[in-house]
Amino acid sequence: MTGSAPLLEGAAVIALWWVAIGLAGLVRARSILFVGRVLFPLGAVGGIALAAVALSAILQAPQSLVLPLGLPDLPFHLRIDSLSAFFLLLLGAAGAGISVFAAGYFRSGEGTAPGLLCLQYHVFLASMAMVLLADDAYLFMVAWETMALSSYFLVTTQHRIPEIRRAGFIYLLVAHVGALGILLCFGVLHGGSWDFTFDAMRAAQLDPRWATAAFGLALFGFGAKAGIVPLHVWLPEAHPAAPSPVSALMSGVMLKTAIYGVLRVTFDLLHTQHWWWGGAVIALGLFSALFGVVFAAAQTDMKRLLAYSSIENIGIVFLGIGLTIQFQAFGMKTLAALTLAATLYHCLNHAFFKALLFLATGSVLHATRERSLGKLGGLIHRMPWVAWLALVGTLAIAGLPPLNGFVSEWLLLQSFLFTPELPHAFINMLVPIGAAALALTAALSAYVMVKFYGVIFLGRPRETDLSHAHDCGRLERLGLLWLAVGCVLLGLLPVPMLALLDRVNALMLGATLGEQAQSWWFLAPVSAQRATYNPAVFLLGILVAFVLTYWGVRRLYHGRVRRADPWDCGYPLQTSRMQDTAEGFGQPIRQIFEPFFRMKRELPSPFDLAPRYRVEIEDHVWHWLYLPVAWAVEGTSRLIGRLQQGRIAVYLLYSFITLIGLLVLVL
Amino acid sequence: MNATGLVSQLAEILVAVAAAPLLMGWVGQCRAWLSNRSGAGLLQPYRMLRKLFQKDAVIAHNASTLFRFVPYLQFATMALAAAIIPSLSTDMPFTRAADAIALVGLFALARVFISLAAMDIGTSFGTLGARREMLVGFLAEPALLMVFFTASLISASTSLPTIVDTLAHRELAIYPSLAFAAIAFLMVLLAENARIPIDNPSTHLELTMIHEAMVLEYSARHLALIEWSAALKLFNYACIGIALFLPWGIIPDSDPVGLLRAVVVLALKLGAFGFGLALIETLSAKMRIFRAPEFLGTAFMLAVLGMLVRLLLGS
Amino acid sequence: MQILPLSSQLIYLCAAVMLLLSFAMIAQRRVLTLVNLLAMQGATLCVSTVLVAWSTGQHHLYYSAALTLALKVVGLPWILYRLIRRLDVRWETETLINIPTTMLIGIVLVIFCFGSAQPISELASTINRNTLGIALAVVMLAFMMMITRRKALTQVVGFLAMENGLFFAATSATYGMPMVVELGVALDVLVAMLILGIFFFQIREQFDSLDLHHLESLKEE
Amino acid sequence: MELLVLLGIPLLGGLLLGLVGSRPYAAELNVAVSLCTFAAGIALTLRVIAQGPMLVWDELFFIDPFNVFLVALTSLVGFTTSVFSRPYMRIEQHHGRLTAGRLRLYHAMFQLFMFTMLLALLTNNMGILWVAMEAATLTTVLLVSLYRTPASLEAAWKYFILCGVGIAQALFGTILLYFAAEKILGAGGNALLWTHLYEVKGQLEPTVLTLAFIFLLVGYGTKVGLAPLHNWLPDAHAEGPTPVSAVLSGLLLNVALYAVVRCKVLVEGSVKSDLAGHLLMGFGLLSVVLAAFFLWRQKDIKRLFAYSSIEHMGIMTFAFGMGGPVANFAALLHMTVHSLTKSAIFFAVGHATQKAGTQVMDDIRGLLALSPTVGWGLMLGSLAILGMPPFGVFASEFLVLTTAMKQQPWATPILLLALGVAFAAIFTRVQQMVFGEATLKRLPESPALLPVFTHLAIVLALGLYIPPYLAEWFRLAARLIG
Repeated sequence: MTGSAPLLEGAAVIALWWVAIGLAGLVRARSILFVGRVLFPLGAVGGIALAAVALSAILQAPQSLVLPLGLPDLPFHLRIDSLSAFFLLLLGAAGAGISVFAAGYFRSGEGTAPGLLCLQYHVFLASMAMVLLADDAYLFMVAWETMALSSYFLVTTQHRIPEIRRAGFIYLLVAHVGALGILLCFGVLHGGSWDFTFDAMRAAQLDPRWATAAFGLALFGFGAKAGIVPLHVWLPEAHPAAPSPVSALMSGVMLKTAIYGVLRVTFDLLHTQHWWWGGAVIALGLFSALFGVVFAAAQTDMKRLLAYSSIENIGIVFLGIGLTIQFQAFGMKTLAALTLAATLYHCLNHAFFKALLFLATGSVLHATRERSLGKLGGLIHRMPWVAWLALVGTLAIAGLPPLNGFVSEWLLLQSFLFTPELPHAFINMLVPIGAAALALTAALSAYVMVKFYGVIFLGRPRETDLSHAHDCGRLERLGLLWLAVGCVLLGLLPVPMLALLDRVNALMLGATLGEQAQSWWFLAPVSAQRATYNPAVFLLGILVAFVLTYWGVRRLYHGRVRRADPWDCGYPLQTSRMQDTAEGFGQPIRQIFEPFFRMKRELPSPFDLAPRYRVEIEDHVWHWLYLPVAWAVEGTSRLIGRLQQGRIAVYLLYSFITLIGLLVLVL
Repeated sequence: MNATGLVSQLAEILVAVAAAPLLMGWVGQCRAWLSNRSGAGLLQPYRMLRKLFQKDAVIAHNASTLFRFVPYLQFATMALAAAIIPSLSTDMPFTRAADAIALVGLFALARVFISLAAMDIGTSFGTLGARREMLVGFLAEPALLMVFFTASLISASTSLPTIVDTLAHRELAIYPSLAFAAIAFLMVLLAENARIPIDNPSTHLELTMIHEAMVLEYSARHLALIEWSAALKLFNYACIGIALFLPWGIIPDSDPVGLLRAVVVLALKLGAFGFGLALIETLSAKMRIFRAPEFLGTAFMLAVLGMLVRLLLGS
Repeated sequence: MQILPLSSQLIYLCAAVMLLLSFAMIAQRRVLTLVNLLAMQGATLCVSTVLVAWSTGQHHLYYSAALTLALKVVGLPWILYRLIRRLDVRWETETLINIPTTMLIGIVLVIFCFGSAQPISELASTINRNTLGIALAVVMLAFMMMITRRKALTQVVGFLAMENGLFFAATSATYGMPMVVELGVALDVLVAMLILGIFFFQIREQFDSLDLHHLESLKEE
Repeated sequence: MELLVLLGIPLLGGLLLGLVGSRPYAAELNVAVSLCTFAAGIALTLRVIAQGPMLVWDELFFIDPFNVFLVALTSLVGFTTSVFSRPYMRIEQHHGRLTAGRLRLYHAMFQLFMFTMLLALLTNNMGILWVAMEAATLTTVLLVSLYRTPASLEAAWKYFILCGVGIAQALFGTILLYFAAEKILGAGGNALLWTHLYEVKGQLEPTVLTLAFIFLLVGYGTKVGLAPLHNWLPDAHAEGPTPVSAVLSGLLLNVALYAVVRCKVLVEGSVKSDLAGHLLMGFGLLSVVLAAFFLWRQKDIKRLFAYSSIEHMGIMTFAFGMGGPVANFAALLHMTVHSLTKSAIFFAVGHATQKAGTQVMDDIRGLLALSPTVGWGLMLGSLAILGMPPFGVFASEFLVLTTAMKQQPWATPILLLALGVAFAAIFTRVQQMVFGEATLKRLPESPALLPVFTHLAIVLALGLYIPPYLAEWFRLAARLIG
């Protein structure tokens, strides 16, 4: 090892620590007690340690190492700088909560043996850490694919179910194809210098066409992992298939490694950004965001719903990235800094609330063995912990103040308000529309989340056997609590967070938000004149008003309450099945956004004895893009298969013709 | 934040809280007159509130805590909104904590909570109402945001006092963009406050009602708070409209005399507004619920158009 | 052009004979005759080898010639005769391409081979320059024969004819390969022949015929 | 000296097993012989590493880093295969698919095959090389037809005829080579010695060498399994006993490719154009693409992996065709990891098929549930062969792709397409075999999975860390190939 890089070594050691824990899992692979109560908590400790290391690393200068491993001419290079440190922070903080939850979550007898699961899980964590630490193409690719592989095995934990196998296959296939794209991207980036270290790539001078090619490939490769439309198809398959902690990890953290990759390539490895890259990314982001949220509104499976909402949030993040590129391309550095800060902030927020919600669904799943919204309901009475903690996540993801989701959207909207200053015709006209779409997305996600929360936790249980659903265990509560608190704190303390993010800005864009960011406890990204926001005071205001109202009402009048049956409109035979279902709740959206969907409806006729209503939502992209490709391959292979038709004379003819052909060639 | 600022701040809230039912009453009265009825009088809302407060609350068996604290939250959020919107003076310390976007967020918060509360009981009505409310909301909210953006593009700020200062005191210019915004805002206002043509506050017809369907399970003090906060919401929206589109008369500082004058001005504006609202409600018919998206979509488009006009003409 | 020495004229004669024989083999459908032709070709090869040895005084070629005699004139034909008798395959069934066409293709092939061997012959220092083209032609014709025939046995005959062509190329064009190689090659051919012999019986007992169309089950479809 | 031992052991072992190969201890004997061969191979390797290239027995044998590394690889895979075949063949016998006599044939031929492989690698004489290759064909033909089923006979016949014809072309090429060489080196033994040819390659006649190379390429290319000359390969792999498939894929193809590369070196030296390189690249790409699409249609598990071998041979050929230190390095690395991984896969497949009693993939389900070791062996092996990091195959493919990106940008999309298709084709099948509900039965003998996991471990290690001396060694070899 060269040089002294304590933090970097620390991070690497934690990665090793995770691997070690995983291997330890194999020792007593069947003992759920050992794995769950000992190893996973240890993994959580590792996560917290990693977060601490990363936190201090953000504030320090980049450190780098060279390991004596890897290819002969290309040993493993490690590097930790503000960007990677920020994502490591994300990984550590969110990962810790998820690990704690997982400690209580995994039961034995669910597919893979606990020990093996533990190995895969921790290798997954470690590989994500290595992706963030890698400083050369080879290590990056190795870590990247290891990440895909371990997560694939985690997704297929219950591989006896065919759908899950299919989901896993699609996931790994898309991941692999994406990885090939990334590989090509690096192949372009090193620009002739036979050196695949990121340093060399930073040094390499690419002419615009190659730079664009590299950017496009990166967008393709990382987009496939991030689940940007139209490369998103694996996401709604894989997330429901995986065990909930894994879904949480994938959606909350793994998708962010793709974001990391895009940022790394765009702002670090490439020197110049072209404004129209930004335009393309914004378009992609907008489309993904709307697409995701609209589909989420139409889902009836709670984990699919969350998966689509992940697509939406990734879309928002890409929106931010695109905007950053544009500002950067036009040299409006401060605004670029603002936007990048908003983007990163949203990454962090999404990691927390999405993980929280996925874990909550996990608890619900364990308590009720039911994933389809249509059969849940009223769980707030049975499992108050999960319900109330999930409420925090719901509000956060719906982008409501004073929680964290609102802060990043607020910042993003603020930066959108500057787009009219872009020095390019059209752009400064078109981009503001993005603000409108963003607002629409945010509002829709509120709709989706009300549906999600209301149908699962509120109302009356739609199935009788929900009545003996139980609340989650102590460790699970701890995990949920950790993430919920994270959501609240991130919402209430944006100013220090922004100070951290400014370090990343300085590194990536060579610009900072300047004084206002750290001004004082009012969040005023640009100038106090322009806009200020202080969630803490805001929350205080609400609380004070709330308390005053409550106190006033109780003081002046009384608190008498009588319980009775709800009003039944004079129709006494109402059952809980008559509540509005998830389909019903999504119906208006389905109607408005008809063209988005590929719907199959089964409407009952008045004469049916057992009338049933079914609606299947499918995805045009799948039918317009993926199936044709599959058919093309199938057809080609059928054609080529004819070549080999068993007759030896024909085979001899092949070699004969080959020979003649070659002779002709050289004559 | 200085003491005077605090004064105007408190004045705002108190005026809003106190006068909101009055506005309701006034609108009702106007509607009565316009339909040749002799109305119930301006103070009717107050009477109703008092009566409701004195009753015993009746709550469904499976109502959760959420259901019970939502009315208070509603009231709190609306009161807080009143504290953000400059209706009398622009010298408001609290607005530093929350700008226009936060205001929209605040309304969204209220909406989400009342919808959740509506779903809590698990009658088909509650969920139906919640769904419709969210449907209205997800289109109205961005439209409102766009209206704010149009204004804040003019004043290069999202903090409401600054906007009002710019529009009211700095220069006197005609903003065509604001015209679009104004129409959009009016439509949003109608939708958000459950007025005709989107919703009819004075009906309990299952197929059409939105707001009423949600609060069906509430009674007594809870219902009172809901009603009151609904009134507050209308008041707030009216104030937003006033602040954005005819901000003259809102004072920059907070000396008591000025405040009094501002109160008078506000009262006049609100009176006009109330009459206009009643007029619209009388003249237009309630539209089918499925037409609501089109209505609001139009509003959204208008708002965006306003922003574009702003960008195009720079005015 | 000057008169070639007698030896090379004779060698050319042998070459011509070999080519003729391969055409004859293509035309021939009677298996027994095929084997005879093969043997005759081997004999011609042997003769030409001796001639080359004599004209150039390459003594190791005599061994090579002896080897050829033993293997190609006596050994393999004998094995084939026995096989034919044991398996009694007397007639080749209809070839894939009818014989006249095959002949025509063969002629085209010969021209092509000469053409492609031309540049080499240009710079051949040996007294018998153009034999390489003929050798190539023989190889190619044998190749084509293997393609067109349907019986396993005739295919093998084609294979051996190809070997003949190779040997001819080796001896006439280059005065023979190093001895060790020649031995190795000869050994391989012999072993191959034996293994084939075993194969024939196995194929017979499996499909009770040596017809190749039984051997078309392994394929992609 | 090691040389003598190295060549002697398998030869004698073959003869010995030819006598006693049917005895109960024959399998152990087979393992022992292979172990000795392996040891000798290692000794020779160390010697060469220490002392550099050496010529022995009036230049009849020539050992340089290039072939000695293949020698080491060959003897290693040979050894592990013998270890694997011990229980495998027992089970086959137990199932009554083999008689004692056949077992004897198998053991004898296995050793002789090893002998021919080593001979082909070590010899300095292009003629002997040819002889050895032919002999290898003959031995393996007998191995392929071991079961005497119609299918196996057909496969063996096709294998024999196609490779026989092909190899005949190679002989013609060799003759042409000699023809060209004897003008400079004079008639007699020297003119076929690779070392001498290498020295004078600059003076060899280009036109002749071009022709010669074409015949050699078609000839040895047939054995490498380059499309469209590959048709024998899937049949032979599918119908022969699994150990034979393992050595065919793991060794024979490598050695054939080795021959091609040796020839390419000479031709490149003489012909100033990079024709040879382009031909190799063309064949390589064609093989990769065709194989990838063939993979899509497979029902038989061994055919599947046979085609995957074709694909990987294509990749290596392409890399050798590109030439240059990096590409050659990558190709050599790929040779190593491919033969290790592929043989490992075939070991796992062997046990899987024995458990399932069929090679039809649709009838193989839930290996993981029945025998985790076999299941994971197959799964990991397939992932490795599909170029999933951190396995070594990825390392070489990484180098190949990036080099191609630099030197032949037009080729990369094709390669990527093929790789993607191959990935989808193989993985979807492997997944459904490994996962799901078990449909299989237990076996009398416990499978020998040590070889599988040793190979995979080595491959994994190579993906993460290539020891300096190995790297140095590869570099030397790569430089030799130029």
